Amino acid sequence: MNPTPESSDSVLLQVRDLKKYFPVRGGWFRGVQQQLKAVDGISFALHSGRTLGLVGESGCGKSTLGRALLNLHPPTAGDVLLDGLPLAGLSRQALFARRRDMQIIFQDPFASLSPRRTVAQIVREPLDVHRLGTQRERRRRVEELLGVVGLRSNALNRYPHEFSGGQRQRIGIARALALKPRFIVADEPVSALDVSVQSQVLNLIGKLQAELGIAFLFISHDLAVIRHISDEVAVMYLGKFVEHAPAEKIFAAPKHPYTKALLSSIPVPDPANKSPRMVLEGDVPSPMNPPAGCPFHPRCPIATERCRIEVPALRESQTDSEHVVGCYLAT
Amino acid sequence: MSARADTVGAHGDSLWSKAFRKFRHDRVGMWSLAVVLAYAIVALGVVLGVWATDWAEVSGPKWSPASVEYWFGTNIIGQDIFARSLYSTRTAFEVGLLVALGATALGALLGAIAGFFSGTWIDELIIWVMGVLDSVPFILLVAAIAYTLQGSPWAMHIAMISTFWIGTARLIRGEVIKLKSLEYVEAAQAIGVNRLMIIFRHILPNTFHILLVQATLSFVAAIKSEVILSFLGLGVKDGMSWGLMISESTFEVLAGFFNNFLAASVLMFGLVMAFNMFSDALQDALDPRTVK
Amino acid sequence: MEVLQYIVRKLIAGIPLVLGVTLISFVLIVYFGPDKTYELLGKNPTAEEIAEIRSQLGYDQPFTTRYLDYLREVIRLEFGNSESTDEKVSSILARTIPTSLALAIPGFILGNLLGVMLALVAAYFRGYWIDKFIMGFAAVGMSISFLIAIIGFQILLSSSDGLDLLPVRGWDTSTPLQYIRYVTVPTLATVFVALGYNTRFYRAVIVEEMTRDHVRTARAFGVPPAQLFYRNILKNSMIPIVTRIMFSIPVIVISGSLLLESYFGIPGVGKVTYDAIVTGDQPILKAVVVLTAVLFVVAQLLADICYRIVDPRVSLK
Amino acid sequence: MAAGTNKPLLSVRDLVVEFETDQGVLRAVDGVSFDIHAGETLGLVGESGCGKTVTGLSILGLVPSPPGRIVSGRILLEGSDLAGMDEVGLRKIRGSKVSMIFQEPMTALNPVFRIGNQMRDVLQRHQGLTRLQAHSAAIEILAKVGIPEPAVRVEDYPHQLSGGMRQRVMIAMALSCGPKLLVADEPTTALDVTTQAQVLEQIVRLQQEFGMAMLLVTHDLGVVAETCRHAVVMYCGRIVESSSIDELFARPRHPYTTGLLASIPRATEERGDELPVIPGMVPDLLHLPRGCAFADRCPKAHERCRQSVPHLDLLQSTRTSVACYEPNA
Repeated sequence: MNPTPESSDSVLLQVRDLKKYFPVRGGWFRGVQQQLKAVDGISFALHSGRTLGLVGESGCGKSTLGRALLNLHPPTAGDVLLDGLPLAGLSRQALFARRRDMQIIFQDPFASLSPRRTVAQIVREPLDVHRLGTQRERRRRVEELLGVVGLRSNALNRYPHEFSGGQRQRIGIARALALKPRFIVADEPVSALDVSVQSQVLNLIGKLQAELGIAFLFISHDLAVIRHISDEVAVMYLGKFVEHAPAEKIFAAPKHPYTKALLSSIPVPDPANKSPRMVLEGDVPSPMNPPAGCPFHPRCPIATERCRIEVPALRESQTDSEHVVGCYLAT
Repeated sequence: MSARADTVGAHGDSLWSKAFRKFRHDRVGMWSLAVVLAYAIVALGVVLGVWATDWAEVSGPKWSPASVEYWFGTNIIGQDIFARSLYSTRTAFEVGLLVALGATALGALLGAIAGFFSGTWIDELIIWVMGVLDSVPFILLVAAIAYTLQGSPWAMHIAMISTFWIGTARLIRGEVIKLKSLEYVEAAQAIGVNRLMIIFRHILPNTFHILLVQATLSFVAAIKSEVILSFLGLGVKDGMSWGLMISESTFEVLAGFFNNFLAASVLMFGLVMAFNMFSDALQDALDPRTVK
Repeated sequence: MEVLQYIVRKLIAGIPLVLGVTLISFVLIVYFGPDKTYELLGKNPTAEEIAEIRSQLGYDQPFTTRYLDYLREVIRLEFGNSESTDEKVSSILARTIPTSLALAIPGFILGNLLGVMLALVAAYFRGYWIDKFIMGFAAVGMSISFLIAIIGFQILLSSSDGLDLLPVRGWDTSTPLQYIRYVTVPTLATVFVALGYNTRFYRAVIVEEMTRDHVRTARAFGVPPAQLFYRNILKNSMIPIVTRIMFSIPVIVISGSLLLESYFGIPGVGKVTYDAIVTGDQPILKAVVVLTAVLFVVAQLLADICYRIVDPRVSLK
Repeated sequence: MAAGTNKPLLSVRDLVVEFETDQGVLRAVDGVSFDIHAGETLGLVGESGCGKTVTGLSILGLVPSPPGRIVSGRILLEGSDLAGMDEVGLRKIRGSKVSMIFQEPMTALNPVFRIGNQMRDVLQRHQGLTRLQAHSAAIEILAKVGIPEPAVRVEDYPHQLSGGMRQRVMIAMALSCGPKLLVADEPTTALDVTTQAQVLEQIVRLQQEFGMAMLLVTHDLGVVAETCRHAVVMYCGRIVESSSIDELFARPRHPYTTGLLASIPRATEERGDELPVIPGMVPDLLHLPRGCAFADRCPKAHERCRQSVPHLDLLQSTRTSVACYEPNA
């Protein structure tokens, strides 16, 4: 059921049937509430030091999933186990201690750093909050961290607005690394950056993973970026995984029709490439009001009667046990 | 942005110092600040007893015109209008500062709490209190508080604070709701910073620019309200104020004596106008959209 | 039908507000308010007489009982008679509200209309001298106290030191001409002061709207300036404008007129309220406070309905 | 530039656009020149802040002013200079001869009017149609851009449509008066991948059907590769390279273009270890270096590059122009 070949003892993060619903209130004095099912029953396991690339279009719930894993949005149901220990039901202190193991990097390099604090204060804060080391050790650690992410130490007493987007992203990464986490959620960390800067930050993340053995959940809407950075890839549509497989397999032989469409939709920076394109009809339905049956069926070119009624469960592909797909018609 | 970080010195350029530099280049802002400071010195002199100590003495003839001895003339019972104007400056600063500080502090606190707990009963409660206080006519509230405090001279201040905080609280509430969904607050949560620290270290400091401007606006509003309340007999109880001078003058102007009216209204206009312009310049200098 | 349902729901939602206002007014005006015992007693009352009067007035009851009694009166709209004139409070209000409206409406309309117009001009020429001139004028208006404006216009138009054209004080609506003679000075003072704040507010709203993407789109399709201002800018700034106008209604009916009416001796609600404050006339104060709260709820309702009219994105749900 | 001896439809010459800022005058576009022939698509590529959007806005006189203004240069549309034209003249051209579509479909339409109303307005103004004629013309063009049930949708307000649908409405509006040139500023950047594919395909199809020219402003080299025949690369307000698409991707001549192409991760490639990068970052437009703006990041830069700005010259025996003293072979 899991697309990773290693034995299960190196499993760092185990997610079981995770759900995150947001109540949508009608207004004052109106008890009738609708549920927005942002994350609707997701299971996977992530091994130490590996990167799971998570792709999907806007509103598919990929950012919510990342935040639910870290308990920033407490999950509605399901389990998240870190080292086999569940995060749900932990006391405040216990959860606080577990935060050292898991951190997050954000998309917006402008919103992710407090504008009135210096770089040193920002990067130091995790050390201060968790009371790690003496004052001197903390200061040394901050300098070391800036070096790791490729910033000069004269950045210490500067403010975020004095840096470019790419540099700010590095500061955010340094803050996430301060506690030596073993798992990092990277939520679209390069989407707001220009192409030439994007590659610098991608290389930095790749380097950190190789050298520090951190496991990543790398969220992006950009398939090319995902392919570059990921060991395995999960495709999300309306709160559910529709396909999950090792990266090379999903790119070489996608099985779900949505993955196929997604892959063929990317504009390729190569004028010689004239492969035919599979263009989907219509738009992603609103997660407030998802279609019955397979969530993808209204846009699916091969949907059958059964797809309109039943929700397909994720299952191993007939040809490959590492390749999981949620479609009746996939082989 | 961009390469600038490599060209400046080792010490960073905070948003405050940027705003300060920008303000210094604002001519109108600097002039209005100078005027406000001049008024403040006058007020301080009164407090320290340097001048206007004889504001209550009956020393001259009735309605004497401006002269070397009585710069602004005298009032109906022969008191020196100039001394009374100076003394009123002190009253204006006392009312303005107290109300501005009280209303801004209360507005910041309740606004931040409401915003941080938006969507919960705490927020609903604070919104309800704001709505209720907004719906009670201001002058009635002053009168009612005056009754309740049995004619205390602070009734006016308390009444002003208890209504002026609402505007600030609404603004801060909105700003906090915006800020708390920003990623740097989520980053603090991910680190494990507790809620109180998040409010006071990460959210409130980023609303200071709003609070500063709101404080100047409350100051002006307090001075202007004092005039009307004093005229209606609900304001300054003992001492002297521009409002009391103007209400004294309402009979005089119909008799053709304008000294009291002109002295109080021109002095008050000068301070309020300078403060309004100072407030504008401050807002420009602190605007996060222009300070990048 | 949907609209009706909406109105009912909104009015129900306004109940907590009215309750809160009654609570505050009860606490401040009645519970901690002036003690009427000795006014009603002769000289040298005995302890029994005092106790009897106090129990007649309900002063010996616990807080909640007294508040609930107060609330019952409010719900039944039984405000009783004025303590100073013994006239029924409802008939006092019925007599004085039209006067207050006649006094306030011209200034209210002119202040907002001129405010929007000046703001449009200033926003269109933003950065040029005409903008600076208008905004300078607004800053002056904002810096002058209402009372000073009133006295200033009175000196200018009504005194022998000025033009001496209009009556000094008082009120007469027997003929349109008389009405205009009496309403002019208060209106000028109101407009002068309100214009400062209104122009600034409306200009900020309009400038904000001018920077929106859809304005650029309209320009990219050759929309001429007049149409751009009407269709893209004014129509889209209606929500803040409507909010400001609607929520100033309760204020101008009661508080705004208080100073004008007591200064000029105009027999409106403001004057009645002021006299009630001075004499501690509780039935009138009670009625005025509740009336204002109800007006706020109604203003909120009207504003919401207006939002629906000016902006299709707002739904009445 | 392009084949044929006929005169270009649009010819931009030495365009300079400046913005007044608190810290001084910022030159956003510095001496940009290019031609577009009838029916041709030109890609204008570059990273944020390179001046590509400002160039696009200049064509229709839409540079926000103040603080911006066109300092010099000519924008010749069929011989008449748009840069020197007054508002009244420009208004006749906007939306009729030249149309523009923008990046943000969510905010680009007026939220308080029905889309039919907004489309009719354009048709009535430029084509002199009656209300009724304009209404049916609007429905017709909505059908053409692939909006299902156009007769129903025409009565919708913008907020009732999805992002992709709104962008189609924008395209429909832009095409409604049969423009000769469409300026498309990042038309698909704000859309999801699958929607982007739909809209892009639609634009290309309609462009051929209407026979109009297009200036496609984008940061996405993939989009350029799939839609344009010719592209211009901008860096810090200047054009650094102008070339046919095939040439540009096969043999980029400017070191910046080379670096840019190398640094894009590609979905068609295996998982790579390190992407080639362009070191450093884009310089501040307020403090540009004296010579070539790219010199500090360029592996081939030498003294001359830091002293003077290289001109955009046509390379011998090619149709590629490049602004570099050391172009790649």
